[in-house]
Order: sequence, then structure tokens, then C-alpha cells
Amino acid sequence: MPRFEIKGALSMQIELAGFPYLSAILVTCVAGLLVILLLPEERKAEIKWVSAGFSGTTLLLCLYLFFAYDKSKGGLQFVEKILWVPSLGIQYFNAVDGFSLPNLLLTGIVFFTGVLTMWQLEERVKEFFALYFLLVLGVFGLFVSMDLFFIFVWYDVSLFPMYLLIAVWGTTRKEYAAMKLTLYLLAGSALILPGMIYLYAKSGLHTFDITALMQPGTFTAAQQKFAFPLFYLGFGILAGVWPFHTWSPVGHAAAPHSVSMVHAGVLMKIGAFGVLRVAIFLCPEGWQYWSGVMAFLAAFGIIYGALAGLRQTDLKYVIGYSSVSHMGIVGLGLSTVSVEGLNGAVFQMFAHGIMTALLFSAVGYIYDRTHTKEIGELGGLSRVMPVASFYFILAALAGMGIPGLACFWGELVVFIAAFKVYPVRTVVALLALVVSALFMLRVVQRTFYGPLPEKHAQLNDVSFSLGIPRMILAGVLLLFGLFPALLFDVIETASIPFMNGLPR
Amino acid sequence: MIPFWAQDATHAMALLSTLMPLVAFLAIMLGTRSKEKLSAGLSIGAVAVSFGCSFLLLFRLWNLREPLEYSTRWVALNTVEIPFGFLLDPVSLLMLCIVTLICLLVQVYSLGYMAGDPGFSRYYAFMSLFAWAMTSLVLSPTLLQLFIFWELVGLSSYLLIGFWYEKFSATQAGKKAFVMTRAGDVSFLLGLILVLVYAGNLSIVEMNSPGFAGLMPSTMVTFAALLIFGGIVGKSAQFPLLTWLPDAMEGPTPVSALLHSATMVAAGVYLFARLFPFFTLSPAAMGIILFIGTVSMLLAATMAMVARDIKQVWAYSTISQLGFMIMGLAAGGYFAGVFHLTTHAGFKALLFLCSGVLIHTFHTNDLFELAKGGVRRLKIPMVALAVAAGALAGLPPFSGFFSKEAILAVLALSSNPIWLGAGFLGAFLTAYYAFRVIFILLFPPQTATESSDQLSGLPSAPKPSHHEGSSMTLIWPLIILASFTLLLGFLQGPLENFLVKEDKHVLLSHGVLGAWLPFIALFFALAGAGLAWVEFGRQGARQVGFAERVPFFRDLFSQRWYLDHFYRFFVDRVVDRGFSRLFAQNDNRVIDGSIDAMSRGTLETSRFLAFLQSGMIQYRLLASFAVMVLLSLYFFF
Amino acid sequence: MIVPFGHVLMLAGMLFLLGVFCTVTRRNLIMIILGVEVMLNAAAIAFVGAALHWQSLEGQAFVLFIMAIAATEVSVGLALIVYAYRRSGSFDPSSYNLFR
Amino acid sequence: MKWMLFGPETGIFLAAFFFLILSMWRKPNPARDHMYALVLSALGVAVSLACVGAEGFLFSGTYRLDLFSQVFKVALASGLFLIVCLCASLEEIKKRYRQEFYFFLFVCTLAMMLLVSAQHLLTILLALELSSYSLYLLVTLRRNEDMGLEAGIKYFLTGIFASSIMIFGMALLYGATQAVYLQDLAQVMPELMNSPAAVIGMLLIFGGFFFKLAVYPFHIWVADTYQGAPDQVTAYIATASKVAVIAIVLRVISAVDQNSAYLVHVLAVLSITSMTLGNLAAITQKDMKRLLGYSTIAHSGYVLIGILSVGTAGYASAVFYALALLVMKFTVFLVVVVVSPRGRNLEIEELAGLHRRSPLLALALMVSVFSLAGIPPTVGFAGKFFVFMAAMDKGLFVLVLIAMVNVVVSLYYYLLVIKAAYLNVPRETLPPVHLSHPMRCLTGSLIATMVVVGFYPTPLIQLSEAMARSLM
Repeated sequence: MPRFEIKGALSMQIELAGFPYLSAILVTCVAGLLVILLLPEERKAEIKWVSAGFSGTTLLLCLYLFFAYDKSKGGLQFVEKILWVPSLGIQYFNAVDGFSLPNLLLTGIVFFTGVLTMWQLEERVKEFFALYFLLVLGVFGLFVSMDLFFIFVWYDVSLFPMYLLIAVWGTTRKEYAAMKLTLYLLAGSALILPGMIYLYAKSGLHTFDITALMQPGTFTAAQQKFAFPLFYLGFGILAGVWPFHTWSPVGHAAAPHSVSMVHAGVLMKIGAFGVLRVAIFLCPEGWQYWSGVMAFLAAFGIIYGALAGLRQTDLKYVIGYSSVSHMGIVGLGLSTVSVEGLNGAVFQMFAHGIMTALLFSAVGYIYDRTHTKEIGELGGLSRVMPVASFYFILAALAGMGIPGLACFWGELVVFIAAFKVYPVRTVVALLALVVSALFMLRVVQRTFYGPLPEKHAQLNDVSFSLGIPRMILAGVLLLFGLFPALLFDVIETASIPFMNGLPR
Repeated sequence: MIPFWAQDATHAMALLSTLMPLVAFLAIMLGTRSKEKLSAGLSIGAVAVSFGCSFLLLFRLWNLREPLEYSTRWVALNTVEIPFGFLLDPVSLLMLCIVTLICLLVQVYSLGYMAGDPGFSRYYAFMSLFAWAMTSLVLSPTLLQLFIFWELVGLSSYLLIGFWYEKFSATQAGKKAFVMTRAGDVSFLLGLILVLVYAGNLSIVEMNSPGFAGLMPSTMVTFAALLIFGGIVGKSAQFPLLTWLPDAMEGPTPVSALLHSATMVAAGVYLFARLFPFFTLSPAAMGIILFIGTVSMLLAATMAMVARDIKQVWAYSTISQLGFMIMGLAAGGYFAGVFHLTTHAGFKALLFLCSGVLIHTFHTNDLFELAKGGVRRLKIPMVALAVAAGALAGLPPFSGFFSKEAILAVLALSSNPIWLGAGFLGAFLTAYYAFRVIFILLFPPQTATESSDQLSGLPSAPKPSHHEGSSMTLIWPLIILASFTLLLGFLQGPLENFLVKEDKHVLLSHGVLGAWLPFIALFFALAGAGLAWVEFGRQGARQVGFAERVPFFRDLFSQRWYLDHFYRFFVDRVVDRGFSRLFAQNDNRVIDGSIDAMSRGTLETSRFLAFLQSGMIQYRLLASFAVMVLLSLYFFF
Repeated sequence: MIVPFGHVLMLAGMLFLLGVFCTVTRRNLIMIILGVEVMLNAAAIAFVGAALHWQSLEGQAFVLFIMAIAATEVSVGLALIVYAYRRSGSFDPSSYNLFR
Repeated sequence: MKWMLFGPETGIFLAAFFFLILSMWRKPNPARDHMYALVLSALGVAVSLACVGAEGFLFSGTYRLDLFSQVFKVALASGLFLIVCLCASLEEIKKRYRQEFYFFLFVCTLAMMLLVSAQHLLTILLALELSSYSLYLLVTLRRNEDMGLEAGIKYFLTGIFASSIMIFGMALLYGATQAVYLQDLAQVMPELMNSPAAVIGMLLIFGGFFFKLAVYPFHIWVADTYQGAPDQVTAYIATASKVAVIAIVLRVISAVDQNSAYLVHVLAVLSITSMTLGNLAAITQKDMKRLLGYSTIAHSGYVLIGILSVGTAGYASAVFYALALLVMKFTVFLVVVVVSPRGRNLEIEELAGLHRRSPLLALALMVSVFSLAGIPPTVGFAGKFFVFMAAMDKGLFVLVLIAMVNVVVSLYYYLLVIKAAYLNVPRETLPPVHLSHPMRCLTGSLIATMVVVGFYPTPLIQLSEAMARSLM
């Protein structure tokens, strides 16, 4: 007689607050992926339309979430909880709060515009969009998940399509870059996983639920101090923390445009978000203990990225290094252990995401026409493609922190917060503002101004339809630059309660 | 979410005067780029509305006692609140009027000047952007809002300097302008954060209130004041960040007139005036500021003495005059500084617009070329130029005389006579270089004029393109500004009443020199002009200045005291080839190198291990057995 | 038991080591198999000794099975080796190094 | 009826016997023989499934039936069935040996089934020897006799060497404890944890298992044998054989190990060495099967982590990992078997252009390779995760860290494989790979299994936990 029984395999414990919008986002991605897989390879136009449709749906869902989120109530909303693996305490636990909402919106925007940016792709279309959907699926999953196990799962899901995306559709030294990037980032996960399991084992709560693990008193100070660097470095590699940033320029330069967009725009945010969601949420005391080091690495990374970017001759390398610099600002914000710092950091994640996406999107257009990213071979493009140049220049201006564009607010708030805590490090980081202005303007000058090389005289400007993704991104950049309160109000619903809940 | 609703008529007017240009900017960028006339019309209409509103405001609030503040919540963070709004007080209203007036004039002037340029619409869009940023800057109630528009003004400056982007030098100058002012801005931002950290907010009214001193320790006030002054140094092109302004002359001349002489660069001085009570909290900072103002004033004047490019002369003179204003303010002369700012805006814009006509007609910036071309035949521009130069030199009855005299009066009050001496020296040099230009233009060497008449067909002599065609749009703004320059000096009294009101803590006694001061000042100005006459104006003058005769000084002055060399060296060697290269190499060699080495090491290990695995079977058996033995032995430990 | 169990074990151990020595030193496939046989016999002696020591029959049963295993081993092994020898003409284990 | 408990073994034995008879009486007929094998192995699966609930002891307590053994028998039978599925065109084996091939395959499976139920040292020994000898012969059956012979000889020599060490270990253990039943051992071992003879005897016994499991230091045959054996046989060694040995190791260790620090240390050292060595050596391999051989060594290292984290969690994770290995290894070998050029081994470079030749196979390769590398959401990740969880429960943080570093290293060569399949341009354009419909279904369902179980591993985890509990 069978003595055992497999209990509850089908009768899962489910806890839902209304319609599962978050799962709907994930399911939309999966559905898009499956539909693309089932379409025959030759029907490229259909594949693109399907991709646009599904990614547009996710964008709408994200928008809905962003505006439906009850700011007066704050906290976790749209909770979906399913007991996934009972014996190990793994839950399928999705929810959003003020930290994840901006990132979710960012992902939606970049995803959709990324699909549109690749509208002219002709080579291995089906595989590209399938992998692209997989990549974004992981990103969405990570932002909405509140369970450590799933955070790790989504983290890796978002990483491994990168390899093929870069290696197949990439450009400069693509195989080397793809390999380097993948190994680098998975080396990060080699720190995260042990850290995660370590916390799980030490908590004794038998759960991966972040809300349960983050209760004060779950971990001793020593445990937190030990685990924090694991997460910080593990996720930090993805966020381009100096000195683990070298994958970023190489990877960005090699990746196809929309992948660069997602990569710099969203994937790097995953790293920062992971630091926030996992390292800071679970090990607040470790955070306070290590914050000085974080601030140092971040500040140095800011100036380092800017200076190293100054010498690059490849457009995408330049953007890659600027990303290192900008993500340093996020790191600096996170290191301040203050409400403002968190506000600024999350805002900067969003703003930088949109900005880099726009940069890469603009570069993508230029590269597709001129077939070069070498700054030396370009020049005077403003004359033949004023609109395309406009988008790039706008994004570059945002990157320099011009007010009226979203990045300014993130930087401002971070610097205000950081100056209170680390005056010297902040001053060093502020110097980077000058350098980044110098190198961004240098790029703009050499690429878009000056004489136009003969061979590029016949190029066309962005047509209206191709301009749509750039328009969206530029619009978002402006919108949140002019009305930053839209975003700050959301972020504060998370940052204030979180900081108030910290043991002092 | 942000109620931009007007609370009352005053607020509505303030809103209108700032936001109209933004509307124009957006409309041009989004819609009317291809329709040039419409774009220009939109822009000029918008700025005309702002101008109208600002003057209405000025009249409505002429008797304003308390600063009027309107603000709405823009961003509210946990501890940082950033409101958006307007602060209407005498100095902002005055500045607003200056800005909108000159904007309007310059935009009208540009109709003629920029006609036919392929980027006509873009030009007007940028001009509108500037007008919006500048008016908003002027009316900002908090330092943070001011900083935001400060940056935007810098951006529009960048865009307009590099307006002719095909020209390498123009883009280069734009970049330089932006980066150098950025350096100042960073310092400004730091000062701002410092104030924020101590005071908790950045309201200008509160910073200026007497109670502010209690919020911050005095060393911190000094620090903050100096850091904020760093921003002023950048924006107003003071020593040591002064070299961007002459380069900025690469932009179209109306742009130079508007941004780089009359309004934008004056924003620094405006900020100083704005925070005047705050700055006075720190005498140490005021001392340093006074020093820097003086140095800039004198350095720029020396540079102006040898420049051959007409716009460069005026650019140096702008730096010099801005330094002069800062001297006045730093010495405690609030009204004097602001008054000079006002008059300077008028006559400097005039100078540039006149020069613009000349340049537009003869297509050269070189003084001697212009003279050879025969600019003296352009009657109205030349007269206006002479008027403006007179004002610049500080000759009565032009406005410059009154404002300069006011500043010198303040300087005379200071305990250290060196500042007054510097002021007189400045006045002398100013008159000298101003009239140097006038005389060079008016009295070209005889031979040259004749030959140019005879050989007008030669390509060497610049030919006037449309001699008579200096259209009315070019001329009218000149006439209006010239009349202002003539009249403004006599408005000193009312303006002073308006600006300073009851708190006349600045006594206008004339110190040791007493009532003689105006005459001494006039004497120096006349001396300067006389020297210029001797060297450039009189019959048969060699037209070589005294400074140019000494090669050392000639080189020193024309190379801008080698400041640019220093910057070039700094950027090229230290930043570019130093840090940047170091870091880039570090990335390539050290970080990537070590990672690649690690990978190679792994590969080598892999080969080695794989080699070990392919040996003869017996060796491997032996190895296995040995390992088992070792593991067994481990038990005994 | 006349001989102490420890001595039997020592004998078995030495025999085992001899077998190992033969296995890893002799450059001949057949001798390797013989070495293994010796090792098996060492184990068998240990089993016999242990069976006596514990006065239980299970050790003896083991020995029987070990003998069977040894027989299989020789038959399979020799079959392989003879076949290999027919193809390559060599008993030397170092001549089998096709793979790398 | 007690003999019904012996159902799976009987079934497989009869099938083996059938092939023995067939080889004596009938001329070989590949298609027919394959059909027979398919049907018989499917029947074997069915019988095993039917007997999953069996429980009890047989043969005077030397043979134990419980959930643990019965599920493993299902796994073994399925492994056999899957391997037989790959034998449709058995190019690597001469026609006249086909029937013997099936015979040995079935016998080997039978031996492994016996192994997972073995409860007596002698049973273990016999089952192990029986399966080993079948495999020695299977390896040698390769059409390319030089390769087959060399692989066989090396496998054989290592095998007999290891098994004689194991037998000597048994003798030592018996001499020290008098216990030959595992349940007796469980009772006496706690007192003997400090007796050298008992513990070293135990270690030597494990030596025999390590040989089968391909754990350092008895991994020495793996690369050569994997490379030299026929593809199907290699697949069999890599899947079914490993699963069976993991089962018996678990059974033995659950009986004897009472948290002995020594054994944990030794196993930890061996685990680290195995995975590091396997992963490092795999990096520079050109031959796909040889690479998989080294990766097997590494995977054995991971499994050891689960095994040495004694306790239900550790055993459950090891069981999970074993079952996961069965699926993912098999999928890789499926691709290898189908894509292999005739009469040669598959070089990694020859995977070039696979994504054009057969997108499905390329996808299968990618998923299975990522699964082997332990990338979520695949079953391989879930396996690794549970193994690491179990280890961390025992406080083995450093071990987990090293294992994760190894995962990163291993990813390098796995990515090279994927790169070859998706990225490299083949030197000459090869025709599309033809896959029959059943094979397509099989491949598709394998991919689905790996992903779905990886994403929702709960049922499988519950099963492994139940199995681990039945072991205790």
C-alpha cells in the first residue's frame, strides 16, 4: 500500500488582493514569448506586430499600476501570494511598493520602446524577440517579486538571454563582450545565492518572504554585516559598482540597440534595486555599517566613469562609461542611509533608465545609417538628421543633469542627501558633473556638429514612425523633469516608512 | 497636481511674463520649425507680452514695501521642499524689465540680422528658451529654483553660442562656455546644499532676513558665500573663469548682445545683489569677492586694450564692467552695483548691436578691416556706437558716468585706498580701450582708405554687402537703446528710491575725496580717451597702442594672461592625458587585465588538468590509490 | 583462534599492498589484472579471518562470491585484452592512448 | 503476494532473458529488435510504476523495498526506456551485436534496480559488479574497435581496481563490526566512529561507489570512456548508472553516517576537488562527449554536497538532483546522438549552425545546457538550489560559495557549447536534421519538463522528501 501522499500539489494556498495585475504582466510576457515561438520564422512583420502588441500591453498594465497605486495608503499593494514550495517556505509573492513602481514603469516604457527601436531588424527576428521577451520577463519578475527565491530566479532569467542577444546580434567584439558580461554577472550571482541561503538558514523562520525576514531582530548585527557585502557586491556588479564595472562599457558597446537600452536602462537598475530590496531591506545594520565604503566606491565610480569616458572613441563606450558614472549616483544615494538618499537613488534609477534608453535608441538609429560608432568617423550629423541628433543631444543634456529633464532631480536630491553625510566624497562626486559635461559635449560636438563627412551626406532623418519610441522616451524625460513630484510622491510612500522602521 | 493657477492679477502677470516665452519655445520646437516667419512672430509676440507684463508689474508695484512672494509646491520631499513661484521685489522687477526689454529689442533686431539663416526658427526657439529661463531666474523665490534656471540659462547660452554648429570654433566655444560655467555651478550647488543643510530651506527672503545669521555658524556662512560666489564667477566670467566669454563671441552678434553682455552674464551680479544681505553677513567673503572683482576688472581691461576683434573688445569690457559691479557690491554699494548693472545692460547691448550692424555689413570682425571697409559711412550705427562708448568710458551725460561714479563713491568709502585706486585705473583703461575702438573705426589710416577706394575690387578689402540695406529692424533697436543710454543716468534718484526704500544704510557721502570724486573720475576717463586720441585718432597716428609696443605686454594681454594656456594644459594634460588616460588604462590593463589573466590562468589550468587526465592508466590508478591512502591517513589526525 | 585476528589483517593488508604495487608498476595489461586478483585475494583472506573472529558464516560466503567475481574478472578481462592484443599487438598499457 | 514486490526486477530480467534467447535463435533484425526493446522497456516502466507502492523486505532481509527504491526503479526503467528510444539507428554497434547490446542494457538495468534495493553488503557488491561488467562489455561494443577497446580497457581496469578496494573495505568493515546488513551497521556504527578499521573500511567501500559515481579520485576513467563508448552507452552511463549509484550511496550513508565529522570532511574535500577538477578540465575540451564526461565529474561533486549534508533535507536534495540529472543529461545526449556524424564523435564545433538545421534541437541543447549549468528557471537550478540549501542548513557556507564559483566557471564551457549551436557558422552548409515525430514529441516534452519542473518544483520536491523520509 502506498504510504506516502503528495500533499497539496494542486491545492495551493492562494492569497490575492483583487485582480492579479502583476502576474498579468508576467503572463503577458510569457504569452508573447510563446506566440512568437509558434509563429513561423519568415513572418517577420507579424512577429514584430505581436511583440509590439504584447509589450504595449505590459506598458499599459504598468501605467495602470502606477496610477492605481494608492499613495495615501502606501506599503505593499496588489499583493499576490501563493505558497509555492511549502517545505522550503518558498512563496510566489508579488507586490509593488514605492520602490518598485517607478522601476516597473521604467521597464514597461523601455520594453515597448525597445521593441519599436528594433523595428527594422531583419536578421533572425523570431529568435531575437523571443529572447528579448524572456529577458524582460525576468526584469519584470524581479521588480515585482517579494520572495528571495524568486528574486534570484528572475535575476538569472534576465541575465542569460543577454548572452545570445549580444553574441548573435551584437557588434563590436561581440563574442568576447557577451562572454565577459555573462560571466561577470553570474559571478555576482555566485555571491548572492550563498548570501540568500545564509540568511534563510540563520533566520530560522523557514521562509524567503522578504517582508518576514526584514522584521527587526531577525538577524543579529554580525550576520547582517557579513551578509550585506555579499548582496552588495553580487547585485552591485550588475549596477556597475566600481571596480566591477568593466563589463558595462564593453557589453553596452557590443549589444544591439534595444538590448543596450534594456541593459543599461533596466538591467543595471536591477542591480541597484537588488541592493535596495535585498541587501538594504534585509540587512539594515549591515547597510549602516558598510555605508561608508559604499559611498566611497560610488563617489569614486562617479568621477572615474566620467574621466574614463572622456577618452573613449566609440559612441557606445562613451554611453557605457556615463552609465557607470550615473549608476554611481544611485549608489551614492543608497549609501546615505536617509530618506532623501533613497528617494534620489530610486528617482535616479528611473531617470537614468529613460535617459540611457534614449541615448542608445538615438545611437542605434545613427549606427544603422552610418554603420559606424566611431566618433572620429562621424560629424555634422545635425545637418542631415536634425531630429535624430535632437534626441541624442536631449539625452546627453539629461545626462549632464540639466534641469527640466528627469536626471537632474535624482542627482540633486542624492547630492543633497549625500553632502550631509559624506561632504568630501560628495564634493569629489560633484566634480564629475563638470567632467561629464565636458565629455558629453565633446561627443555631441564631434558627432553632430562640425563638417559632415562626404559619405554621410545622403542619409535620411528619422521618419515619424521610427521616431515614436524616441519621442516617448524624450517625453517621459521631460515630463518627469518638469513634474518630479509625480515620482517622488510614489517613492516616498516607501522610503519614509522604511527609514522610520529602521532600528537607530 | 501643481496648481499653476494665478492667485491674483499680479501673479497672473508674473506668470504670463515668464511662461509666454516657454510657450513660444515649445510651439516652435514642436510645430512651426519649418515656417520661419511664424516662428519669429511667435517668439517676438511672446517676448513682447512678457515685456508688457513686466512693465505693468513695475508700475503696479512701484511703491512696493515688502517683497511679494507667490509659491506653490513643486517637489516636497521629507526634509527638502522645493516650491515653484515668484518673488517680486524691486531688484527682481527692475531686472525683469531690463531682461524683457533687451530680449524684445534683440529679437526684433535679429529679424534683420538672422534673415536668411537656415536655422532661423531654431534661433528663435533658443531665444525663447533663453527668455523663459532668464525671466524665471530673475523672479525665483528660492535659490534652488534660481539654480535650476541658472542652469537652463547656461544651456541656452551653449546652444546659442554653438548656433552655427558647422563652425568648429563656435562649437568649441559653446563647449568651453558650458564647461567653465559648469565648474562655477558646481560650486554654487555646493554652497546651496551647505545653506540647505544648515537652514533647512533656500528661500531668498529668509536668507536675506536678519535672523539668518543665527542659523549658521559664521565660518559656514563664509564658506557658503564663497561657494555661491563660485557660481557667480562662472556665470559672470570673473577671474579665474573668465576666458569663456571672449570665445563665446563666436555666436551670432545679437546673442552676444543679449546673453553675453546685457543679461545672462549679468545674472551672476544679479544673484550677488539678490543675496546681498546674506553676503554681508560674512565680511571675509566680501573681502575676497572684492579682490576677485578688482582683479577681473583690471585683467579684462588690459586684454581689451590689445584685442583686434571688435566683439572681443566688448567681451573683455563686459568682464571688466561686471567686475566693476562686483567691486561696487562687495564694497557695500548695493544700489551702485545694481544701477551699474542696469546702465551697463543698456549700453553694452547697444555696443554689440551696433557692432552687429557693422559686422553684418562688412562680414568681418576685425577692427582694422572694418575701418578699411569704411564703416564711418554708416551714420546711425556709428553715432550710436560713439554714444555707447561714451557711456562705457563713463563720460557725462551718458548713463555710464552716473553709475560708475556711484560705484567709485562706494569704493571711496572703503578703508583701503587701493580699491579706489584700482577703480580709477579701471576707469582710465576703460575709456582708453573704448575710444581706441571708436578712433580706429573712425579714422582709418589715410593710405588705406584711399587705396580701398581705388582698389575696391580687390578681394583683400571687405566689401559692404548691403550698404544701404541696414534695414529698419536693425536700426530701430539702436535708436531706442541709445536714447536709454542717454536718459537712464538721470533716473538715478527715482531708481534709488525704488530699490533701496527706507533702509538707506548706504550713505552716499563721498569719503575723503568728497564732492571732487566725479571730477576725478571724469578726469581719468578723459585721460584715457585722450591717450586713445593720441595713439589712434589724430592725424598720422600709428594706430599702435602703448601696450602693444612692449612685446611682453602685447603677448601677455593678447594671450589673456596665459589663462587659456593654463586651462588647455589642465584639460589636455591633467584631465585628458592624466586622469582620464590613467583610468581608461586602469580599466583596460589592470581591471580587465587581471580578469583576462584570471581567465587565461583558468584556461592554462584546464589544459594542465586535462593533460593529467590523459596519462597512462596506471599512473592514474596509482594517483587514485595514493589519494585514498591519504584520506585514510587523515582519519588519524 | 591460534593466529590473532590482527595478524591476519596485517597479512591481508600487506598482500593488498603487493597487489596494488603489481597493478601500478607492471607494464603489462595481464599483470595488472593479476595484481587486482591479488588484491581480491587479500580481501578474501581478511574475510576468512574476520569470519573466524566473529564465528559467523557470512564472511565465508563473501569469500565464495569473491572467487566468483575474480573468475568473471579474469574471463572478461582476458577476453578484452586478448582481443586488444590481436588488434594492436601490444600488452603495454601506455600504447592505449588514443584519447585526449 | 510477496513476489509481486519483485515485479520490476522480474520484468526487466525476463526482458533480458528474452533478448538472450533472441540472440541465440534469431537472425538480427535492427528494426524489429528495436521495437521489441522499446515495448519491453516501456513495459518495464509500467511495471515499475505499478510497484511504486511496494514495501517490505525480501530474501531474508537483504533486499529492501520502500518508496525510495521503488521510485528509483521507475527512474531507472524510464532511463532505460529513454536510452532505447535513442537506439533507433544504432550505427555505432555492429548489426550482429545488436541483440547482445539490448541484452546487456537490460541486464545492467536489472543490476541497478537490485542495487537501489540492496540492504546487505553482499547484495550491494553483487549488484554493483553485475552492472559494471555489463557496462564494460557495452562500452567495448563500439564499431570503431580501437576506441571501444581502449575505452573498455580503461574502464575495466579502473573498475576492477576500485571494486577490489571496495571489497577490501568491506572486509575491514566486517572485521571491525561483524555487521553486513545496513540496518545492523546503523546500530553499531555510532560506537565505532572512532575505530580506524570501521571508518577506513567505510571509506574504501565508498571508493567503489566513487568509481561508479565518477567522483575524484576514481574519476580517472570518465573522460576516456565517455569519449570511446558508443553514444547511447555513454548516455546510459551518464544517466541511469549515475542515478542508481546516487541511490545506493544515499542508502549506505543514511545507514552509517551519524554526523561523523571525518566523513563529512572527506566528502567535502572530494566534492570540492571533483567539481573544481571537472569544471576546469572541461573548459578546454573539443570533443562534446569528453566535455560531458568532465561535466559529469563536476556534477558528482555537486551531488556529494547534498549527500554530505546528512539529514532528510540533504538526502532529498540529492534525490532531486539525481532525478534532475537524469532528465537534463539525457536531453544533451539526445542532441549528441542525433547530431553526431557517422562513425565519429561529435566535436563541439560541429554543432555550428544547429539553430538552422533544427531549431528544436538547438533549443533542447540550450535549455539542457543551461540546466546543467544551473541557470533558473530550469530543473538544474532547482536541484542546485536545494542542494545548497541543505548544505547551508549544516552551516557549510564556504562549500556553497566554492560550489557557486564553480558554477560560474562551468558556465564558460556551457556557453561555448551554446555559442557553437547558435552563433558559429558551419564550414559547409549541412542539411537540416531530420527528427521523427515521436522524437520531436520526446524532445519537446523534455524541454517542457526541464522548464516547468524548474519553475514549479514543488511536486518533485515533495516526492524527494517523501523518499528521503522513507530512507531514514
